[in-house]
Amino acid sequence: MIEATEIDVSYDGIQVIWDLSLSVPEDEGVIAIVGPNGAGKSTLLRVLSGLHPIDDGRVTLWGEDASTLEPSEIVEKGFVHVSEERNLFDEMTVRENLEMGAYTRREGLEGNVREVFELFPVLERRASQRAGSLSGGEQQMLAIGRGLMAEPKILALDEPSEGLAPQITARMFEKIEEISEEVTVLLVEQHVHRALSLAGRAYLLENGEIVTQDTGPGLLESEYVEEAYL
Amino acid sequence: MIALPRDEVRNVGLAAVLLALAPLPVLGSSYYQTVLVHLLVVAMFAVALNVVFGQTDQLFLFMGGLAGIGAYGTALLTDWLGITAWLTLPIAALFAGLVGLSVSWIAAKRKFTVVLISILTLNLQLVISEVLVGARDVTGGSTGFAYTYFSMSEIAEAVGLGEKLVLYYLSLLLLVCLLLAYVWLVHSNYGVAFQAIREDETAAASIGVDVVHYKVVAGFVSAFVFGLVGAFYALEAGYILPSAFAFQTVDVLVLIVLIVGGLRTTLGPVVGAGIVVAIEEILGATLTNWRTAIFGALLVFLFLYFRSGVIPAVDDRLAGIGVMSDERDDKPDDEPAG
Amino acid sequence: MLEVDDVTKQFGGLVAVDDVDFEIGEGEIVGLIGPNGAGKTTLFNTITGIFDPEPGGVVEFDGRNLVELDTHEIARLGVIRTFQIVRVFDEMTVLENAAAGAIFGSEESVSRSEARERGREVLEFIGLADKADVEAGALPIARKKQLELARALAAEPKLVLLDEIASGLTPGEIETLTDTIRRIRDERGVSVFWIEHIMDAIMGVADRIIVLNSGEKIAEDTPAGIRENEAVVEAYLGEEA
Amino acid sequence: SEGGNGGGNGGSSGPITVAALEPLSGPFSAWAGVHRAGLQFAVDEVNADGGVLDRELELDVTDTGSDPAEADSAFRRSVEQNGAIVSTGAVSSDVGLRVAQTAAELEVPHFLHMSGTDDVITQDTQYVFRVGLLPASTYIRAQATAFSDAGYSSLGAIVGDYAWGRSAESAIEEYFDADVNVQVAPLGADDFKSYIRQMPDDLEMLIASGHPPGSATIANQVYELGYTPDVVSGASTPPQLLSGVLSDDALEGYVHVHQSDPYTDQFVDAAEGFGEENDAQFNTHTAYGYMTGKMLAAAIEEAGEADPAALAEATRNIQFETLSPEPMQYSQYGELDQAVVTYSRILQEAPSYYSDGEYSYEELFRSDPVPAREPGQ
Amino acid sequence: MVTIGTMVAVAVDGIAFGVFLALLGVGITLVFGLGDVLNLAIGAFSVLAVIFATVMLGRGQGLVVAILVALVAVTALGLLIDRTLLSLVYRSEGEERILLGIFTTLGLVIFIDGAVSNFYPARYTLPLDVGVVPVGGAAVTGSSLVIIAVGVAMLLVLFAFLRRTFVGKATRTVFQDERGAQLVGVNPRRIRTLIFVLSIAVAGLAGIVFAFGSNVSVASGFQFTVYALIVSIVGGVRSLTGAIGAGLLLGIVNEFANFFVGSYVAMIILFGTAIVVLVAKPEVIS
Ligand SMILES: Nc1ncnc2c1ncn2[C@@H]1O[C@H](COP(=O)(O)OP(=O)(O)OP(=O)(O)O)[C@@H](O)[C@H]1O
Ligand SMILES: Nc1ncnc2c1ncn2[C@@H]1O[C@H](COP(=O)(O)OP(=O)(O)OP(=O)(O)O)[C@@H](O)[C@H]1O
Ligand SMILES: [Mg+2]
Ligand SMILES: [Mg+2]
Repeated sequence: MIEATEIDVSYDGIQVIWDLSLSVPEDEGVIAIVGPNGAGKSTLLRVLSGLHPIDDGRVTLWGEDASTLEPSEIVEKGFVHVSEERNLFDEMTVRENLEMGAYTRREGLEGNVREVFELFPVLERRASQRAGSLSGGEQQMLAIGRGLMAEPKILALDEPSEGLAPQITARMFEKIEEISEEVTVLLVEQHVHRALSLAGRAYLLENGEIVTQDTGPGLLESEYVEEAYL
Repeated sequence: MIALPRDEVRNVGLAAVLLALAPLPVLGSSYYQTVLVHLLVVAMFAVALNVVFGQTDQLFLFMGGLAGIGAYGTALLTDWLGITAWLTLPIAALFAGLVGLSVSWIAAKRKFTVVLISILTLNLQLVISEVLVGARDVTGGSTGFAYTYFSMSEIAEAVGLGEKLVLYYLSLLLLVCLLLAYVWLVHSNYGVAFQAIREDETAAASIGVDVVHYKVVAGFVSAFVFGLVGAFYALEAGYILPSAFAFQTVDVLVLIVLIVGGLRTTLGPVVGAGIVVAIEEILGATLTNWRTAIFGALLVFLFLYFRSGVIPAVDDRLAGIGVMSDERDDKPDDEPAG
Repeated sequence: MLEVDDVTKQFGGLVAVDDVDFEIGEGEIVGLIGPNGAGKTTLFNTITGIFDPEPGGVVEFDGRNLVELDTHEIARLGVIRTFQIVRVFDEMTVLENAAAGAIFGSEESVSRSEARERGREVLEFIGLADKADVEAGALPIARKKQLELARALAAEPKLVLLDEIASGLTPGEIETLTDTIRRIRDERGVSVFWIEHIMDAIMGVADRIIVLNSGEKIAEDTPAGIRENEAVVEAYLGEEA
Repeated sequence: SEGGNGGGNGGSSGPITVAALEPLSGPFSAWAGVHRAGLQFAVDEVNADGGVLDRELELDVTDTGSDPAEADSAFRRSVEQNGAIVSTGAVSSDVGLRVAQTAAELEVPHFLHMSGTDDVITQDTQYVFRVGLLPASTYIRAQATAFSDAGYSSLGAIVGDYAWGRSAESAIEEYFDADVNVQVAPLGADDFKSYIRQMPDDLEMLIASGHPPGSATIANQVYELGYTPDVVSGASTPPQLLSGVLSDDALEGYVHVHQSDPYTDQFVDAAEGFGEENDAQFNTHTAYGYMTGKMLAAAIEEAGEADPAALAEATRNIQFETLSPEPMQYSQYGELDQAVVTYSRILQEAPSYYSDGEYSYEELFRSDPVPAREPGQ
Repeated sequence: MVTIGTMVAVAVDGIAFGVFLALLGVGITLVFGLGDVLNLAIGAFSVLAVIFATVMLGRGQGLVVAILVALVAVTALGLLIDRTLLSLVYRSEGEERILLGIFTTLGLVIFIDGAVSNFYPARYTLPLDVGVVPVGGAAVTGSSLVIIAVGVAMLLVLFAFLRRTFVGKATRTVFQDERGAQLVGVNPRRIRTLIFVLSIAVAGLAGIVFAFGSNVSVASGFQFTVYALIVSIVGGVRSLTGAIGAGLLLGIVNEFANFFVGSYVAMIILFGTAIVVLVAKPEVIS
């Protein structure tokens, strides 16, 4: 359970998130966050995973104050963030990247690697290639795969479809739906239609503020979203 | 051609006037004159480093070696050719420049990182040092020889100043030229190219920046200046020794001066030289045994807390109270005035 | 104007681009699609001199052989690209980024103030003018991609190569972008060669689309033709298209 | 004259200042520490005896870091700002050479602590005087005598590839009758095994004094490699450094060379006083500082005025009884004349004059008084 | 007089010197190749270890105890530096951190040299007094054999740690993408500390084995750092096995060059090799 309460966030003194509250319980399926460019979606995920500090408000993870936690401890607790920059280990092979994804859960490693390979077969073919030399889409798959390796309780995906071919995108959304039965997926997506149709709960973020909140399909139907995005 | 930005030129002018006046209160003292000449020489080295390292991230750690090529080259050419050192100096400096050019060329072609180029040049430095010591028949080995190639005495007599003072004003003239050349360089399109290269070489190349060319130019110009100033450095000492051109003697000092003063600031080299030379002199006279230790501790402190250098730090303070000062020039000016 | 013949690029045993031929003419917008890892970015890299094609491959632009030229020389001939993983000059302002494109992008010498003029003009054109004085590093990724496009245009190219410039945009934003790309061609006479996975974006604008799969060109046709091409549907589009 | 520059005349009242340009940091800090202490002790003694010309002597100590440029500027500062009329302290050759120039320019004498390179003194030199170290050739000459006296026949030498080592090398050719296996090692070498392995198996004496920085390592390694020379001649290293760095075998054969004479009563007196005062052992190198202090006081007294040029002149004419075997005296160029070179083993026991001491000396041989070297151009 | 026996003896000395170089190279490579800080103070830590051991010997401790205590002491000092100075360095990122690392360790080494030479101005050695060991007709230096044994043991332990343990493997992640490491649950700060402290221990041991056969003064520190840099370059900066191979190669080359040509040539060969390697194949290195 992650909870952000009335948080303010800024970069170098320029505020980008205003008074935002959000809670992400376990077993919630998919929670989607949509919004235009620069709305602060990625920033919000960075805050939740401990990569960026808040100026005001409070973030708790499973009851514990996030400001006392290292990002690595947050991962240990079960919140895993697949960032939009991907942050792969360029000089390590695809397989090594996946193994490191399991840094906090060291058993069952082989089986999990298999699962990732099933989801993204191309990765298996590239298993011993340097991650840095993968194509853009392959890197994206690896980033998602690495996130899955940690067996998170809550998985935050930041624009996972970015750079993926249409077929793969479709497959990935299927996988998201599948894992959301066990894991809460906090999904930031520009494939608004796809994302919202999966989401039990969805937020529209604009200029650092939550403008609307509804069920995914509900939001999809709202005039507001229709006008702005579809 | 572009016009130089007025405030930069004004700052250089101001520094020049201050430095020109500096020897006057201490006219009789060869000590102060020696220290002042030393300061100028170090500042000139730092200007050169500011181009190659500051502007293009090529950390040359064979500054001592390049200076040595200039100084020894001038002396040896003068002996061999029997012509005046004023003619052999540019030849030797050119040679140093070509060495710098080759290093930059290889490094740029092979896409060396800053650390690789620093280690490459450090190794070259050690080779040059070994050669200066080992080739005793030519260089006089570790005990060197008296460096009396530029006789200042005629000029000194002509203008009625002491030889040291003549050397001082000559060095000052050269320093001012170098500073103005630096200002011109960073405010020309070279400056933009340098910044683009520093930030992302691939992106720079993709919009038409010839990365190798710009790095090589920076390497050549800096190495040339090191060679040129190297002769002044030897002249100031009056005696030439391999140890004077060693890594620990030149490179460490110049690097410290530039960082303390402020990388990529026009006057950083001068201010840094002033601070570091002053610290050295004061510590040497007062703290004796603990001089080196305290110098080291001070450096760590300066590096960590004034990591962008004194000039930018002071600048920020001054900006706070509305006083203009040397502008950090990695931001190209909008409209160059004047 | 751009002619690519028999171009192959291998990495060790992997053939990333496999014997590809095509042409791009004046004032054309050509799309390049294909599965992840098909070799699209590699093809861009080969055209722009980051990689050399295997011997025998020909890349010609306005009659000049690009294979022997360095990246910056190719850029100066008027072929400028953007990057899939953005590369803007983070510590320069948005305007300075654009101006840098103007300074180095052509053989003529451009003064700093002239370059800024042009920079402002392209920012206006792209719709980034309001961010002119922001440090580029602070832009969100999608905006950085736009900035890359502006920087490329400031160099007054004849051909721009765009690598997934629409990814990460909302549908509304994509619309604006496709519009911009059309204007690049119509108002500035620049040809466009465009990699994209977002079919809504590319299908509407491209005159012609080239499809790569495992390095090989498997189709080249109008957007409508491509949608119906079975091989493409099978390899790439899936039932989504 | 220009060179005096108004400084350096010491005024006519107040203390007389002596510039101590000591390499307190850097590779020669151990030399500087003891030299400075000896110098200070001498100055205190002189002042306790009523000073010089009824004025106190005062030290102006600077750390040169063994850097010639630092030494030069410190020298000038001391003379011009603080009115020093004389200086001392150079250890490394670089510093000696630079300081010699400054001395000539300022016309203020410098008493070298070490810096034994030939080139420090030329035929033009008027302001530089050796104290603790003679030119390399002088030592080799003394060793040649000892070698033939002992009737050895198998000899090796390792010299450093720099001025000092090379002049030792040519002196070896000049003064030794026997065939000497000479190896040239770089100055910075710290492993000499491959040079030693080229030595004859029956090595009786090994000259390591041609490679001062390496001499202790050479001694250690020659015994480690199973050689058993009777004597390994070392450089003029302060003895407090030797007892720690020599292995037990090497201590047996290693000989320490010195100009001061620790076997005289005068030395013992000074050492006792020093020990009480400083709670430290007075050694052959402390003695150089002490001798310098006493000698320059005498020379100033002799000159009758606190003037650098007069002091230099007086020094050239001095015959000064001090802790050296023969009185200190100089050639017109400042070379030590009639100096006696003594070679001693280091024993790991306290000397009579300092019960907390860690080492004492055992004389092995000493040379006849050696005439001053005739400087080159 | 060049017999096979002598050649063998020279070769063993060369390997011993090579092991010393390999340790230094590994010390640099650990922190730089896997990380961002080019530790210019590394040689100073080698020297400090020797001084600590000498002090312990002076207190009447046995050699082995003295060495262990020295290694613990120097490692503790490394930890202190890591928690203080390097913490400040790690506040910045990317290129700036690399440079700050270089400058801070440069200042640090000046400080250490200046401070330590006040108390320990001499040269120090830790003689083993093992003499020579006859090995099939060759008079092999005993200290060289000990150096080889001790050094190899240390390297084996290190490798086992880095290759066999998850934590060891995770060290690489931090240096490739710090944020990525955080995202998979690695605490970069802790890994950095671990690696730095390890590198200091290795460098300390390098100093100590060097002092078995030779002697060390504060001024040797710089020389050691240069050796370390050269070895790590020739070996390929990021590769530990490379550093070890390069160390051994250079050690042997150096010893034979010393024996046959002597003088500066050996040094120039050493630096020359580094330059050639740098110019010829930097892609291996960067
Ligand atoms: N490192 C940074 N430094 C300064 N400002 C930043 C930084 N990262 C983001 N910002 C600013 O913060 C705001 C929110 O950015 P964020 O990346 O969170 O948006 P987003 O909603 O994820 O957008 P996108 O859809 O483009 O990914 C933007 O205005 C952006 O310019
Ligand atoms: N430097 C390299 N070394 C080895 N393999 C490489 C290198 N660069 C690319 N590849 C491989 O070549 C193939 C083509 O890559 P490329 O980046 O061109 O794909 P792409 O079509 O752009 O894919 P995407 O849509 O995912 O960006 C990929 O399988 C990639 O892993
Ligand atoms: Mg985002
Ligand atoms: Mg791609």
